[in-house]
Formats: sequence, structure tokens, C-alpha cells
Amino acid sequence: GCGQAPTTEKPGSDGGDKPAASDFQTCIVSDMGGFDDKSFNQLSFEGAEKAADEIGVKLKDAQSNAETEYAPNVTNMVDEGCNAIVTVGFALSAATVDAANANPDTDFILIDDAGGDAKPDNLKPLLYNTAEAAFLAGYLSAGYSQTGKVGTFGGMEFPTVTIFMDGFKQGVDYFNQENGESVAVVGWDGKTGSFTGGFEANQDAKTVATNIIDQGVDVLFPVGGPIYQSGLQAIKDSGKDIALIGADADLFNTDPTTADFVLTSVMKEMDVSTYEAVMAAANGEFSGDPYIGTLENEGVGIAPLHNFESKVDADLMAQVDQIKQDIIDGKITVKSYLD
Amino acid sequence: MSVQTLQAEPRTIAVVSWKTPIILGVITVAVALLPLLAPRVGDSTFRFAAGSEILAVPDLTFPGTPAAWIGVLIGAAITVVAALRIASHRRVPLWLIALYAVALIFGFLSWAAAGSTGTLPMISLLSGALALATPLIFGALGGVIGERAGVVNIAIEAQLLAGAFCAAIVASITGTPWAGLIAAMVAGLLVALVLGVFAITYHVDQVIVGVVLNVLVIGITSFLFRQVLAPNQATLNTVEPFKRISIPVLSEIPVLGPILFRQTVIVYLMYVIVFVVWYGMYRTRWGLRMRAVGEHPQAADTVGINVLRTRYMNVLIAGAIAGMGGAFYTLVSVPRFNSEMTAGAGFIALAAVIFGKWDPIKATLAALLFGFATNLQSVLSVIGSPVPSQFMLMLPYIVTIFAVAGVVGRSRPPAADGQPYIKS
Amino acid sequence: MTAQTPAPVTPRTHDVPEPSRWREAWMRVASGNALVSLLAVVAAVIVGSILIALTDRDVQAAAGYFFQRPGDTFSAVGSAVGGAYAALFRGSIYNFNANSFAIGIRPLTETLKFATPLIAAGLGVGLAFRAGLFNIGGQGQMLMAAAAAGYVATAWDLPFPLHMVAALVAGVIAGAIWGGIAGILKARTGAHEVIVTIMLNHIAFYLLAWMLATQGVLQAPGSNNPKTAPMAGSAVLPQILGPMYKLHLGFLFALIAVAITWWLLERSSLGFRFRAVGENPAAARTAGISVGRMYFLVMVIAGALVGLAGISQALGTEPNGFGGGIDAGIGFDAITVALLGRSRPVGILFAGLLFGAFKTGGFTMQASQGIPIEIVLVVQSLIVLFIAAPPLVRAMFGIPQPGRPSRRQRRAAKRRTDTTEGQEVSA
Amino acid sequence: MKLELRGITKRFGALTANDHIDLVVEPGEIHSLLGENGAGKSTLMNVLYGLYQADEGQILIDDVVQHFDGPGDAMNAGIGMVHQHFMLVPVFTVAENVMLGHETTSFGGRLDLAAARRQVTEISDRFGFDVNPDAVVEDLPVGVQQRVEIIKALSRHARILVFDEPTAVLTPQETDELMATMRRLKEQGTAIVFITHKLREVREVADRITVIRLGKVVGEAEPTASNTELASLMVGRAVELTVQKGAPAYSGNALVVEGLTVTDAAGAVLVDDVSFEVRGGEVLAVAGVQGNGQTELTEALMGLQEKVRGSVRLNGQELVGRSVRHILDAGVGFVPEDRGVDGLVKEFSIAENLMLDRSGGAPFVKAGALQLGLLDEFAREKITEFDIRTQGPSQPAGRLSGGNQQKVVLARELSRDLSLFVAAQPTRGVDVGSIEFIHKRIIETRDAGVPVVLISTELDEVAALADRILVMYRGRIVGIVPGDTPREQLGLMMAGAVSEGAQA
Ligand SMILES: Nc1ncnc2c1ncn2[C@@H]1O[C@H](COP(=O)(O)OP(=O)(O)OP(=O)(O)O)[C@@H](O)[C@H]1O
Ligand SMILES: Nc1ncnc2c1ncn2[C@@H]1O[C@H](COP(=O)(O)OP(=O)(O)OP(=O)(O)O)[C@@H](O)[C@H]1O
Ligand SMILES: [Mg+2]
Ligand SMILES: [Mg+2]
Repeated sequence: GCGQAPTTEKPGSDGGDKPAASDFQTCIVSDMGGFDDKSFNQLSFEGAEKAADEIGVKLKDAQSNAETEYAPNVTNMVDEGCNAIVTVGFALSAATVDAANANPDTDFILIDDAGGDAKPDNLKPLLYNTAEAAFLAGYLSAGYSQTGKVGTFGGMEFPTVTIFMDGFKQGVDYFNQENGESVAVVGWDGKTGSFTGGFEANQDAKTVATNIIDQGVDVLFPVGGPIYQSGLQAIKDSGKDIALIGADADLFNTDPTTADFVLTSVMKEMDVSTYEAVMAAANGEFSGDPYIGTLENEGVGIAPLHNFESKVDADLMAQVDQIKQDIIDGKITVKSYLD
Repeated sequence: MSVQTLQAEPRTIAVVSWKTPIILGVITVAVALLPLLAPRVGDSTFRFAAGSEILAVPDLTFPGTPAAWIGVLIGAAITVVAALRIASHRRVPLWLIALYAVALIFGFLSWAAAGSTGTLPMISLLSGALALATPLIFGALGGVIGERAGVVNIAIEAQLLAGAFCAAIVASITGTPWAGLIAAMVAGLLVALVLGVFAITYHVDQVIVGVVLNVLVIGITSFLFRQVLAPNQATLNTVEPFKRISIPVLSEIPVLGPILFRQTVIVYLMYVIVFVVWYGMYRTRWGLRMRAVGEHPQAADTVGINVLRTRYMNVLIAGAIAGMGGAFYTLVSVPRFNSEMTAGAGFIALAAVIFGKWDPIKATLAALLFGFATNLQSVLSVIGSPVPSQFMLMLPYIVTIFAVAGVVGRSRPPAADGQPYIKS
Repeated sequence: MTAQTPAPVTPRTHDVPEPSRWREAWMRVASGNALVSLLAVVAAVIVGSILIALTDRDVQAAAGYFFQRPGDTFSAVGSAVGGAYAALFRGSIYNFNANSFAIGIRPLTETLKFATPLIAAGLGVGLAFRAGLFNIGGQGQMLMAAAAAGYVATAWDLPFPLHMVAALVAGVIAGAIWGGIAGILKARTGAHEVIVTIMLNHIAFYLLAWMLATQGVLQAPGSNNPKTAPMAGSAVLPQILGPMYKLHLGFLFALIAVAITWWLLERSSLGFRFRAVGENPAAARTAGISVGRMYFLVMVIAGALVGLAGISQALGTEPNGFGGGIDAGIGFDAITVALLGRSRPVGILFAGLLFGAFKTGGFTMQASQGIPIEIVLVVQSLIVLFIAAPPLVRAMFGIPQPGRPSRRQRRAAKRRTDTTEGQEVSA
Repeated sequence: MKLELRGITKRFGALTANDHIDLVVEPGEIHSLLGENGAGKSTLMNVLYGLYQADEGQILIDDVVQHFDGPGDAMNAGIGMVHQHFMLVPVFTVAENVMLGHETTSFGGRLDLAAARRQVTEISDRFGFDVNPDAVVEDLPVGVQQRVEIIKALSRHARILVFDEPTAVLTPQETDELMATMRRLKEQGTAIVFITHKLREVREVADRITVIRLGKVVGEAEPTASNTELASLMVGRAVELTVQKGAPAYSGNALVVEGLTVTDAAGAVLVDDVSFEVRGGEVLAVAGVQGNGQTELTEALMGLQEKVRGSVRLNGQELVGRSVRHILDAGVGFVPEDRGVDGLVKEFSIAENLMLDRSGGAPFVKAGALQLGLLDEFAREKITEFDIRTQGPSQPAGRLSGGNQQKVVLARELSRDLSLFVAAQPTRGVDVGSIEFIHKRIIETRDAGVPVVLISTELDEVAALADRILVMYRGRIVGIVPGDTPREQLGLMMAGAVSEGAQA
């Protein structure tokens, strides 16, 4: 109860003499994961928020709890006078395309989907070929593994999820091929695999992780928002020395409790690309051309090893770097649904 | 007039119900179709060791498809035996059905695991089932107690969720999961109190109150999660979870030890509570009065039992127990709260209450069956199953429907379940 | 024998002191349902306000120096709460910021759009309730209906009204089948419908997930996303107020469903039997009504009604294609709607409209005020609770309880007995 | 102990159920309360037992004013009650029921069942009851259940005992035994209040009689008063206690039952190889103690039992294996034993209840739609014809008094063209005035040439209506005897005694 009252008026109430950019209202709509998913909603939010701060407006956000809420949330943002609206997730594609068609003066930034064949010009898709980055993580894991088994599992069988698992598997296979080894991937065989059936971090997800750990893996790669928490918990419970790989963000930074476990993270730099897209819009440089994050443009990548620096062979890291270059140069092709 | 009295005792005619052999037959045929239509090559390995026992049981390896056929044949043989017993007007003993279940599960697993590089970890299959079942068991016990006292508890989901929520906050603030556990009980109890006020005092339809409480608690926890918890993740929503404790000696028992006695304290508490509730319900004054007010509240009233107070007390106890189940989510499974993280478990627990015929032990078994089916699909998908993941994920729900429709059938709730007691 | 002659039958109503006319009028209003319902809404809104105020950042900031400038706190509370409910109104009824009436009224049409599936599914749940069954299976029934309608609408090629009708029929049948499974299991094996419908929800969810992930079933051709292709234009429910408003034909179907369900329950022989089974299955059976068949039929019809909700979602609200979450939790919301509407079709209509308004307004509240939409769940559920417990509401607002003597009368009565007792004891 | 009630008044809303009632019961006295349905007897006793709070008046025990907040207080004051509807938990054992509410427990709240068993055995030995403490109550015959109620009261050392209609469901033998028990209790100084509708019993056992009508004490009577005197005092008008009935005039219709056997789900035989015939124009009464298969017999006739063997032919048409609907359509009218459970949908209006068994077709359903106008008209007609005391056809049936509820069921069943009429306990709990009316209607039905099967545990009723009497014991026919067989012989037969020449 007895803090110090502010002596100045609240910022923002002093109105009209700011530069024009400050009127550029930025907004964002999440999918059902919510903005605190430690994953792509959260990253996009951070990117948009950074842009909004820089522009000098308060970011408006709406969280969707159901499929039918996407369209109203997007429409409401238009009604709230938003100039740029970021919509997160392939699920919002239809709603976003609709709204973009209906509101040609508003800029839309759609994450994780191309927006279909008849994409309007005021819609910019941001896509990420995470398979490339996951390939590196797969190679790294295979080289790191002592037991000859690495594991992965997903939330639900969505392409944005399986693209990670696919790349990961290809990376492991490439390692086997190059080094004449036979490291196995548990939880994904390229077609089917282990899924928790949802994106809740709960006992169901933890049990899946435990079952994978039980097969003797020493690297675990959970793909799908918060379910890495279940993976981490399962690792801790097993008492074994198992490394965790993060998806989307660098877990080492977003969730410090993972610091001792996270080997690396397969990053989708959504914060950066969202920020850039919004800033471009604010500066009147918006273009509807799709952005595809790759290793080359650093839209995807793997995180530094942090605490695992000492545990990973320098030689192996050198190979990973070389592979990264080979992928960029097109010497190695990584298959994904985006092809 | 000569008088003679009809002395004979009433007769009994054995009833012939072919339901059991028919269902056994149907399941046998269904499982037999798998190796028949989709034969798989390779061995299946069953692992019975957790990895750290002193006396480890060695792995067992069978050729997959033949082993599957052996399971099916044993199942078929038991089906025939069951049919013969029924034909000669004898009962099919429970152990025979249990044996049948084991044989067919063995057959199914052998088929599914054939040729896989992985092994079937029997220990983690069962201990995972136990973990999955734990919150359901707490929830189901809460349901059983409430309904035995005559108050339908649809609000199990709400109690679990509130428990998980409060456990996370309090454990984060205090830094000890024990405080979180107590907070979870209090949270469950508070939800139960609202249920009590509306259902017992104000005679509102208990189904209405339960359904609405679920919505209310989902709303409040999600609202507070986003407004309060998410911005203060580090201070309010980061839990130091309960650690696993291996009980000396007991945890070294082959197979069972690692399953039952390398668990967290909440699971041990569950063992105790299941026993206490069962014992209390049938052997103590508390249980006698609880069942009396649930079966015939007026009869209880006429012998001087305060029906309303008894119902309140039991509803509150039920809420506290269900709340404890909620704590499992945030103090054991994952060390933080996420909105709607119970994901419908309360409804599964409700199903376990009915499935278990309002009996604490049977409801526990029902929850365990559900946990087992869930983990079975998970293990199979990990070792590589030919079935699409979505169909695997359906397994526990299909198993439950079969069990309820085929084995359990009609279940009779306590006579006064759901009826408010109104005195003049 | 010391018998008296039998006394003539006399009315045994005891006399109550004649109340004043003013009092009488007040009592009539106070004992009426309308006032209590209104107050229930008010009470729920107040609780919602408290939550909003307590968690509002500006309010928290101002409360930090409450003792220096309490006015800041109050004005912050006022603007937080006022802003929230203004947005709720603006988003659900009429947008007073709009330039024209045509745009201003759009929120109301959105409300009707969101009410559509709530009404249809509410009818399905309510109908089953009337026959004594608790249909928690709305989610599964909606999903299966949406899947079937979506399949017909994407895979078939037919001209306009025919295609729409075909998709509609397919969806209704799918919903009916999914409901009917629970009904027939209940009738044949006694399996409790609560268990079966819960399990069928999950099964439907994964079944749809598989369909959406499988080319040639429901997944949009050439896509990898678990989503259908857009519905064919010839199968989409047309927008009934023109392209400006998203309100679609589904709303009319929902109104028709209300009328049909009302007729079915109140005026038809089948509905009579449903109700008889719901109130007293033993007596119904003795009177020659096949209880099992009624369970089956009512679940079929309930499933069909809930299916209508799924269809309205798939063909009307999301014609651009849908995913696995097309039910949007309406299967569960429908239970609350049915309960609030007391399982009466007209009641369900109004409850559905109210909840539709809350839902629609919630989006605006979230978008413009940053208040999580979950607050709407809180307010909605409190409304149902309070409406179900009139004595509680009366107690909260200090209104006299009907059928119970007012405090003054009670005091008078107590005085009377006290004095008689006193006399007796002294005697 | 001496009991005194002074000026007890109890109101339910606008209805005054007890109106300044005074009553004194001395120790060692059996005091009988008489009154028609709804007179307020049970209400008065519920006030005495602390279940209801009196609006006015006082309860005195040994001249000390008492305050009962609940039955617990009343029991502690030495009052015990055997309720009209037994207050036993059906799924509990006898011992559990007896101990409920005053359990002795050992360590940790563990129930001391051994002590409870001992207590049951001790009291049952003292009064010559044959009660197994471990039997589950719902499996026991009603007579035994009633003894359990008495044991319950005595185990709490009751010195004032209230019996509310204890004999409604007992055999004559059981009734005699109960009378003997009451006398023994009285000798030990217990004060007893005894409520019954059966005047004979009153005269046999009561020391004093108080008559209540419309909530007021209307008089006192000596046990020497005649039935007619007592009846008119109760009802407030002269009542014909005997039914006028001529010799049967047989018609062509006939019900032929052969080798009928009914088992329950577990295979226990409830009706054991029963064969009989009823001709049109005669009443066959099935007598027996409740629970000897009569209920199941009627349900088997109606197609309500699942496991039935044998044959039931009505005018040559086989009914076994047919649906209830089919049997109703074949012209069978049925008054179920438990009207509240099987006969009426209490939440439904009177009109709706009147069409309950014709919900599928004509005359009240046309093209799937209810014909509400027609139904309303019909209901008004029946309300007048059967003298149903109600505010109108739309009143919920559950709001009617027991006797009037029974009339609704009768009105429904007797308004179709019948080829068989099966009535189970048509007058249970119904007062003298309504009995008179119901009996008259049953005889009218018989005289119209319909075969009538009447199930009754009430020997007076059997004697009044039956042309022939079939006595059942443990699911079997003990004998079929003429309608004028003496009640002593019937009583013996109901206890399973086979007499010679029993086939009439
Ligand atoms: N709980 C109650 N609420 C309202 N009215 C009641 C209640 N209990 C009894 N009554 C009414 O009080 C009156 C007296 O009922 P009571 O049960 O005392 O009659 P009774 O003399 O025992 O009749 P019976 O011979 O049928 O047992 C009846 O008219 C009944 O309708
Ligand atoms: N809670 C109640 N509210 C209103 N009326 C009641 C209530 N309880 C009982 N009654 C009334 O009590 C009357 C029945 O009383 P009672 O139980 O004495 O009937 P009865 O003739 O003894 O019937 P039965 O023998 O079948 O019990 C009916 O008029 C019924 O409307
Ligand atoms: Mg009575
Ligand atoms: Mg009575």
C-alpha cells in the first residue's frame, strides 16, 4: 500500500505532437497455444512487442482459445484500428486471408503459412524451413550420443511439428551414412511416431518422454510448445545423463531451468523476422513477398552449446558447421513439406 | 382338516448368460485378425528390469508372430472353457478372465513389437500407467466419497485444476512442495465448499453446479494465469517438485518394486488414501454414516444423524482428496501450471467412479485400466507401431467403452445420489 | 363413546396479518423470477468487475500509492471496469463508435452468429436431459457432423441448394449416429451414457485428426496442414443479411430447430414418451413405453441437433476450411446453455443468445482492453449459479424470500409462541 | 414414561396439518390414533419425534417440557418410532441399521460390529424375533424389516414407542405377533402410540382411542365401539363397510395361466410353476404375505418380467414373450402395486398421467401429435366420474393425496375396453371412504364380464371382493379356495399350510 505516486502525467496522454510512426498501431493474434507457450506465439509476440516499443505504441494482443475465435479476433483488431496485424500459426491462415482481402489498407503478417494460392498483396507470409536447422541438430545429436539412440516426440501430428522431427531424422541418417554408424531415432521413423495428442505439458506428455528415455536414448528432442517441460521433468526423474534439445527458441535463454540439460535448440527466429516485418510496414516498406527463413538468411539455426561446450567434441562441431555451409550451398538437400 | 406346511426352500434356476464367452470370442477374433492380416517378422523383446535392481529379471525374447499366435490360441482356449462352463451352468471365475486378458495382451504386444529395434519395457509400461492413473485415482476417490454421501460430484475437473493451480503458486512462493500440497487440498476443498453451499444448502441441481463449477474454475485459473502468473513466471510459477523416493528393500522386489516403490510422495499418499477410504467407508462410523446419508438420508435423520452436516463433511473431504490429485500435475508431472492443464482428466475420473460402481477399490482399478491403456499406446508408438498415431491415441477410450458396455453393464448409484435433502 | 358430531369441512388456511398494498406489490415483484434473474446477472457482473479491477495493471499501480491519492485508484478501477463492460456491449450489441448504423449493428449479427451453434447444441443437450440422459458428448457429435458435412462439401460436386442440403443431411446423420451409439449402448447394455459420451468425444477428436491428416479424406489436396480445403461455394450456408454481415442461414435453422424441438417435446407423442421416461422410467415402462428405444431415439435426435451446431460451424462460420478444433468447446458450453435454459427450447434460445453475446463481446473486450476472454467464462458461470439459487440472490440483495414469512412476521410469530410458552410454564 | 402433547399446531404453508392437538399417553398404555388419509396423524408423530418443529404447542415427558431440535433429541428423551415407511437403509445389514446413529467404535473409529450383533441377538431373543443380524435388510421380508425397526427403537432404550401403520403390510399371523409384542412392551411399562386404518386391530389391542380429522381431535372412543361408529367418526359421514356383490355371471372371456415360472436375474425362482384360470365375470383374489411372488406374478402377466417360462393365454392369445405395449393393446388393465413408482409420473399433470399408457396412438395421438383439447376434456370427465379431489386436470399428480393418486391410476386403467383387469393392492394406504368407491368400481368391472385378478395382502378386502381365492407362498400356489373361506384358514395358508380340498 504506500508507494510513491507518479509526479508526471501518464505517458501517452499528451497526444498529437509525436512523429507519424507513433500512430502505427501494431497488433497480434495468437493461435490456441497462447502467448506464453515459450514457443512460436511467444517469440512472435516478443518480436512484435519490440517493434511496437520502438514505434512508440502499445501492442494490442488477442489470444484465441478456439478455432472459431480466429476470425473474430482478427476482425476486431481491424476494428480497433490496427495498421499491422501479426497472426501466428497456420491455423489463422484462412481468417487472415479473409481479413486481408476485406481490408486492403491494413498490413497482415502471417506466420507459418503461405496464405494459399490467391494470396492478397497486403499479406506477408513468414515461413521457416526448420528442417534445415533440425538436420544440424540431428547430426550433432547422433555424434554426441553415447548409447547410439536419440529420441524425439511431438505434440500433435502437424507439419509445423513434424518438419522438426523430419529434419532431425535426416540429420541422424546423414551422420550414419557419413560415419558408418547406426544411431537410431526413437519416436519418429519418417512417417509415424510418438505424439502426446496435445500441447499441454502434463503427465501424458511426460509419460511419452519417459517411454522414449526407457528405450535408452541419451538425447531427447520434444517438439511442440510447452511439452519440453514434460521432457525435462522425465529426464530429471530418470536420473540419467540425457541431453535435451529445444524447439523454436533457445531454451537456455527462455527457460533458465533447462540450462544444465539443453544441448542446443533448433531455433525459428520468429522474433527477428516478425520485428523486421512490422518495422518494414511501419516505415512504409511493406511487401507481400513471402519470407522463408533458412540457414542461409539465418531465419532458422541452432543455438550455441552454452553449458555443453565442453562436452561436445570440437571436431563434431566443425563437422556441423561444415554441413551448415553445405546446406546453404545446396550440396546437401534437406527435404521438408515446404519444398 | 389335516394340515401340512410347504417346507421346501425357494428354488434357484441357474441363469445362462452367454455375454462373457461371446465378448471373449469377439476380442479373440479381433486380436487374431492382426497377425493374420498383417503378419510381422522379427522378434519381440520384453524387458522386466528397471536397470538398477539387485535381482534383475532377464529380458525375454520371442519370435513375434508365433508368440502372438500362442497368445491368441490361449485366449481362444479360455473362451472355449468359458463357453463350456456356461453351458454346464457354472460361473466363469474371475481369475480365468484375468488370465485371458494377460494372454491376449501378450499376444497383441508380441505382434506389435515384432521386428522393432526397441524392447517392450514392461516396468515402465506399468509404472507409467500408475503415474497416469494417479490424478485420476485421487479424482475418482473424491467422486466416490461425494456420491456415496449423496452429492453428485461433476466438479472433479474443477477440483483437480484448482488444486494444480494453487499448488503451483504456493509451492513457488514458499519454495516447498509440501506447502503446495496443502494448498492444493485447500483449493479442492474450497471448490467443494461452493458445491456444498449450492447443492446442499440451496438445493440447486447438483449436475448444474458441477458443470458450472468446471467452467468457472477453468475461467478463473486461465484468467489469473494470464493476468498474474505468466508475467511473474519466475516467482509465482516455478516449482521445486517432489523427488522420487525409493523405499528401501521394497523397491528391490523384482518387477513390482520399481513399479510401486520408486515413486513420489504423492503416489505413496495415494496408496494410503485408497486404503483409508476403502477401510473407512466399510469399517468405520464415518463410512457407515456417509453411506447412510447417501442411500437413505431420511433414515439417517431419524436416528439423529445430521444429514446436511454429514454431507458437507464428506463433500469437503472429497474435494480435498481431489485437490491433492491436482497437486500431482504441478508438483510431480511438470513444475509449473499451464492453463487447462488437466485436459479433461476430471471427466475421465468421473467415468472411473461410475465404471468402478462407486467403490473406492474398483474405481481405482478402473483408473488404472485407463492409465494402462494410455501408456500402452504410448509405448507401442515409441517402439514403432504400424497403426497411425491418431488411432493409437484412441485406444484407451475404446478400451473403456468396451469394458463398460461388455463387462460392467448397468451400474446402480447410491439411492439418494443427486437428491437434495429437504427438511420441513 | 364420547364422540362429537362430525364437524363440517372447513378450509384450514391460517390467517396472516393483512399486508399493505405497497408491500404486496413489492412481494410479487420480489418473488418473481424476472427480478431474481436480473439480479443474478448483476451479481455475476459485479464479481467479474472485482476480478478485472484486481488484476488490472493500472489499478495495481494506482493502489500502490492508494493512501496518497485514493482517487487515482478509484478512477483506475472505474476506467478498467467501465472500459471492459463498454467494450463488451460495443462488441456484442451495437458499436457506438461506428460511422453508420449498418456498421454499428454488425456486433449484433455476430452475436446471433455465435449464438447459432450454442442454441442448436443446447437443444441437443436439453432434449437428452428431458429424457433423463446427460449428454456430455456434444464435442464428439459436433466434430463428426462437421467432418461429414465437410467431406460432402469438399469432395462432392453438386449445384447450390442441392449441395448444401446434401452436406447438411450428411452432417445431421453423422451427429445422429454418434449420439445414437451412446443411446444404443445405454439401451442394450446399460452402459452409462456419461462414460460413453465422454469417451466418444475423445474418439471423435482423434478420428477427425486422422481424417484431417489424410489425403483423400478431409485434408486439403496438396496441403500438409491438418485442415480441410475451403467448402465448395455451392455447399456454404449463405449469409442471410448480405455480404456485410457474417450471419448465415444456420441461424434460421437454429430457430427452426427451436420450434421443432418445442413441438416435439410439448406437443408430440414421442416427446411425451421422452419426458415420461425422463421423469419416471419405471412408470413409463409399466405404461408400455419402451424405455430402451426412447433412450436410443432421444440420443439420435439429440445427436442430430448437436450435429446442426457442427454443421453451422463448418458450413457457415468457417467456410474457408476447418481443423480439429471446429467444435470450439461448444459441446460443453451447450451444457451450461441447456441448464440455464432449464432444458426448455425457448429458454435455451434465450440462454444461447445471452452466451453468444458474451462470447462476441469478449473478443472486443480482449482486443481493446487487453482483458483475457476467460473473464467471460467466469461471469457466465456465475450467472448460471446465481440464477439456479434464487434464495442466495435474494439473501445477497436483502430481498424477502417468498413462501417464508418476512423478518417482521417471523419476529411477531416468535413473540406469540414465547408468550404462550411463558403462560404454559407459569401455569 | 408418560407422554403429553399440548396444543400442537403444525402448518405447511396455508395448510394446517395439526390444529391444537392435545394427547396424553400413560405408561403401560396402548393409545390408538385413528383418522382418514391426510388427517395429520403422521405429522403429529413426526413433531413428537423431532422431525418437524411444531409451530405452536409443547411436548411433555413425565410432565417436563421438552425441546426437540431433531430426532436425536427425541431418542435421547426415550422416544422410539416405527415409521409408516420403514426408515432402514436397504443395503445395510440388520446390525448396521441398528447401530446407525449410536455406533460403538473401537480404535480409530472402527465399528464394533460384534457388539451390534450381540445387541440384535439379545433383543430378538427377548421378544422371540427370529432376526439374523448379518442379513441385508433389502433381502428381508417386510415383517422382519419391521422387527428390525422395533429392535432399533429398543436398542435405544425407548420408553415411548410410536407405531405408524405397522400392520399395513403384515400377515394376520405377523399382525398377531406384533400385537403380542406390543402387549409385552406395555407390560414392561412402555407407553405406545398405535396408528392404523384397521379398526379390528384397534379394538383388539388399544386401551384408548383418539380420532383425528382434518388436523383436529374430533373425539375419543372406547375399544368397545363398533367398526361403523369408528368409521363414521373418522370420515365424518356414514360409510358402507361391505360391498354389494351378486353371484358371478360368467362371460366368454378367460385368462389361462399354465406352468408360469419367473426367475430373477440371478436365477432365484420367484414364481414357481403356477397354473390357474380366471373366467370373465369373476374376481380371483391372490392372497399372500407380501414378497411371496404375487408382485412378480402380476408383472409377468404384464410382460414386465424378463425371465418368464410357461404360458399365459388371454382369450386364446399367448402373452408370454410379448411386449408390455402389446399386452396393453390386447386389453389388459393394470394397477401396479407401487403407484408412486410404477403407476404415476408424479411431475406430470393428471391429464398426462391419464394418457400415459396410450401415448402411442389413438385417441390422444394423431399423426404423432398430442390431442391436448381432447385430453383435457377426457381428464375433466374422469375427474368428475372418479371424484378425484383436485384443482384441475393440469395439477401435477404428485400433489394429490395417496387416495386420489390411486383414483387417477384406476381412472386410466378402467377407461379402456378391457379384456382382463389386474389390480395389485388397489387400496393400500387408502382411507375408508375411498376404499368404498374403489371396491365398487372393481365389482362393476367384473360384472361387465371382465376377468379380474386382484392381488391383496388385506384379508378384509379379499373377503369383500373375491369369488375365488388363490393363496401363494414362496412363489407357489398353496391352494385355490372359495371366496367365503374363513380368514383363519386363509391366514394359515398364507403361512404355507396346505389344507385338504383346497382346489375350488
Ligand atoms: N412435508 C409436507 N409438506 C406439506 N404438506 C404436508 C407435508 N407432510 C404432510 N403434509 C400434509 O399434511 C396433511 C397431514 O398429513 P399426514 O401425513 O400427517 O396424514 P396421515 O394422517 O398420516 O395420513 P395417512 O393416513 O394417509 O398416513 C396431509 O394433508 C398432507 O398433505
Ligand atoms: N413435501 C411436500 N410438499 C407438498 N405436499 C406434500 C409433501 N409431502 C407430502 N405432501 C402431500 O402429502 C400428501 C400425502 O400424504 P401421505 O404421505 O400421508 O399420503 P398417504 O395417503 O399416506 O399416501 P401413501 O400411503 O402412499 O404414503 C399429498 O397430499 C402430498 O401432496
Ligand atoms: Mg400417515
Ligand atoms: Mg398413508
